[in-house]
Amino acid sequence: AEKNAMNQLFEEQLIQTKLEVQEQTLQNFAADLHDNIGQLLSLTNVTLASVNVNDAAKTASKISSAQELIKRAIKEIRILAKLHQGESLMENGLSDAISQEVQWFQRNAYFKVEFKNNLPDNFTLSHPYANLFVYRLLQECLSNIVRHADATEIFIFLGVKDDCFTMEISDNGKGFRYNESNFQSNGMGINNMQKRIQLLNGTMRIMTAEKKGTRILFNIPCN
Amino acid sequence: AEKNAMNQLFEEQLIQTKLEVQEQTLQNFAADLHDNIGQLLSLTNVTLASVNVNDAAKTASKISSAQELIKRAIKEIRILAKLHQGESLMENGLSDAISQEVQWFQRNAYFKVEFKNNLPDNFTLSHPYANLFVYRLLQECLSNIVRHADATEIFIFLGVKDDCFTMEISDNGKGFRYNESNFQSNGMGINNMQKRIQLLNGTMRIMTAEKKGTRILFNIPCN
Amino acid sequence: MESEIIRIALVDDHALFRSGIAALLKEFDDLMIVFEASNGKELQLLLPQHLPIDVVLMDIKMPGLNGFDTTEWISTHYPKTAVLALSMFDESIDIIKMLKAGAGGYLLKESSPEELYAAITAIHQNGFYSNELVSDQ
Ligand SMILES: Nc1ncnc2c1ncn2[C@@H]1O[C@H](COP(=O)(O)OP(=O)(O)OP(=O)(O)O)[C@@H](O)[C@H]1O
Ligand SMILES: Nc1ncnc2c1ncn2[C@@H]1O[C@H](COP(=O)(O)OP(=O)(O)OP(=O)(O)O)[C@@H](O)[C@H]1O
Ligand SMILES: [K+]
Ligand SMILES: [Mg+2]
Ligand SMILES: [Mg+2]
Ligand SMILES: [Mg+2]
Repeated sequence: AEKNAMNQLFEEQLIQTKLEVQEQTLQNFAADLHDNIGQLLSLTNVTLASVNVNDAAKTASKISSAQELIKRAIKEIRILAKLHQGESLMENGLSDAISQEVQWFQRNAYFKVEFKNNLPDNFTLSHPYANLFVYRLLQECLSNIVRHADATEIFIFLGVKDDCFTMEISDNGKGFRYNESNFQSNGMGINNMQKRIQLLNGTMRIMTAEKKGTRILFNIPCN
Repeated sequence: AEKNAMNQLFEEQLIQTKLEVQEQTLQNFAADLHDNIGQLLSLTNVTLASVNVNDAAKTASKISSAQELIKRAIKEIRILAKLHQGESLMENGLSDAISQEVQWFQRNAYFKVEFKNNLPDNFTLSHPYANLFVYRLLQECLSNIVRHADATEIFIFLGVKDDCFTMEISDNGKGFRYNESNFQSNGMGINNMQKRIQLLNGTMRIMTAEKKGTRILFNIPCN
Repeated sequence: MESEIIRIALVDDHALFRSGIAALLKEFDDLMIVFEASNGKELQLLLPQHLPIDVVLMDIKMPGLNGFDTTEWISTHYPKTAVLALSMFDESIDIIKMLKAGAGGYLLKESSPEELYAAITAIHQNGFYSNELVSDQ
């Protein structure tokens, strides 16, 4: 009976996690589209609008820069569409899924991102839900940094040590008041992270103080 | 206690519905992006590539058509980004949400779509989940038509009659074997629709036969 | 008045967009791009070193300090410097927030160089530039 209750908790969290992953994905998707591709196209338009057809030499060079911009936009659309095909997310393992997320995140160039991935290729956690949970942990941390931290630098580390999966995410932002045993928040992000980490028998440590940046350390037994 | 169980059923279905809506949305999003905006940009690129800068008159007209294409792509990106800001889906009521979905669907032009919307402006069902459920019913029906029906024409009707919300979705496709009291399917779509309709105390009638098209009628009490 | 050079700063986190616009503005003889910044914080460092700046072309969505807060900061500390918002966003709320923060005009990023030029000169001379986006608010 206890095992059953546990399973149900897992199932509930799984479907909630899936929802959150998608919500975040969709938000990122829409924002990226608007920010990146929209701006490339705007610039293309401005460039074309500036053409004076009586100046053949300049016209030629402007047209070729417009073409470069369009090619880049097409390429980004391809990447974007591929990146966000929900189901295939974990197809190539956790390490790949996270790398892709981080790579995309880096392109914004809002932040200096250092990413150190020491996971073996094709690494996956044995519990079938664990990989999605971990992916969501990362998403939540990145989203918190974007929305709350006012940071300029981010450090992400993945590795395995003593049969434990380790993930560390740090930023050099403004930090916040955090007290593990008694944390009140209007948001759900950190609460949900705690719940899922418990289900996986893992630990989450948040080290932060006002104006001192934030460092979050996850440990999850590999089996 | 019974009421509590009912509430829990609703909650479970709500979160499942949200997930499905998003999954569907994400898929449409990626496909549209690729098909629509990708094509506009390819066309722009071809147009620019064909420019001969020594022919000033033609250059001018080609540049202005390239600009038109780009402006359209930018406009679509704006719509797309706005359309998919998850939470705001139902902001302007059910009628608006469905109209947008149908409009978007129509643009693909794979089908001839007739859409008759007799709902009063700002119509919403009183049960807070009902609107999202209905939206998802529509999405599932459209997705089934796209994937299974081999249809060329679609008819969608929305209205209110005898204090009941009515939605009808028909296609002229190949139909299928359906038996309400004993329907076995590998898919979850129709099963889930049945569950949700029950929760809303509504009815769903599927009229279909092989080679005869499919017509689905929903009735949901307004309160 | 005629031959006066308008001194401009360009703030946008999208590097490619920024350099593209800078290149196009250089074609106008009476405009001078004095410096570029990739966000509001950078502008706060650079602006005092390059005074006077007549017009700042201001992006909205930027890391660190966004366009709203940066515009407010300029209005407070450098009231002689005008701000022209140059953004992807066409929503009322963004336009209103920028105008409230002290922007003298609001243009979408896909606007033509002629409109951009017209807006810059109008803002420099009159303190504001009105187009449909602004007058609809
Ligand atoms: N990296 C960070 N830097 C600074 N503050 C942070 C950081 N991460 C979290 N916080 C603070 O902790 C609060 C709680 O975070 P949490 O993720 O639980 O909620 P939220 O992000 O506000 O809302 P939600 O996650 O539900 O969208 C945040 O509102 C923010 O004040
Ligand atoms: N409009 C339609 N035209 C023809 N066949 C249909 C139509 N709608 C449903 N079907 C048939 O009924 C079956 C069951 O549909 P249902 O939506 O339950 O599952 P599915 O679409 O196959 O899978 P899922 O919805 O879980 O992705 C389909 O596989 C298809 O054979
Ligand atoms: K912007
Ligand atoms: Mg959060
Ligand atoms: Mg189906
Ligand atoms: Mg920006």
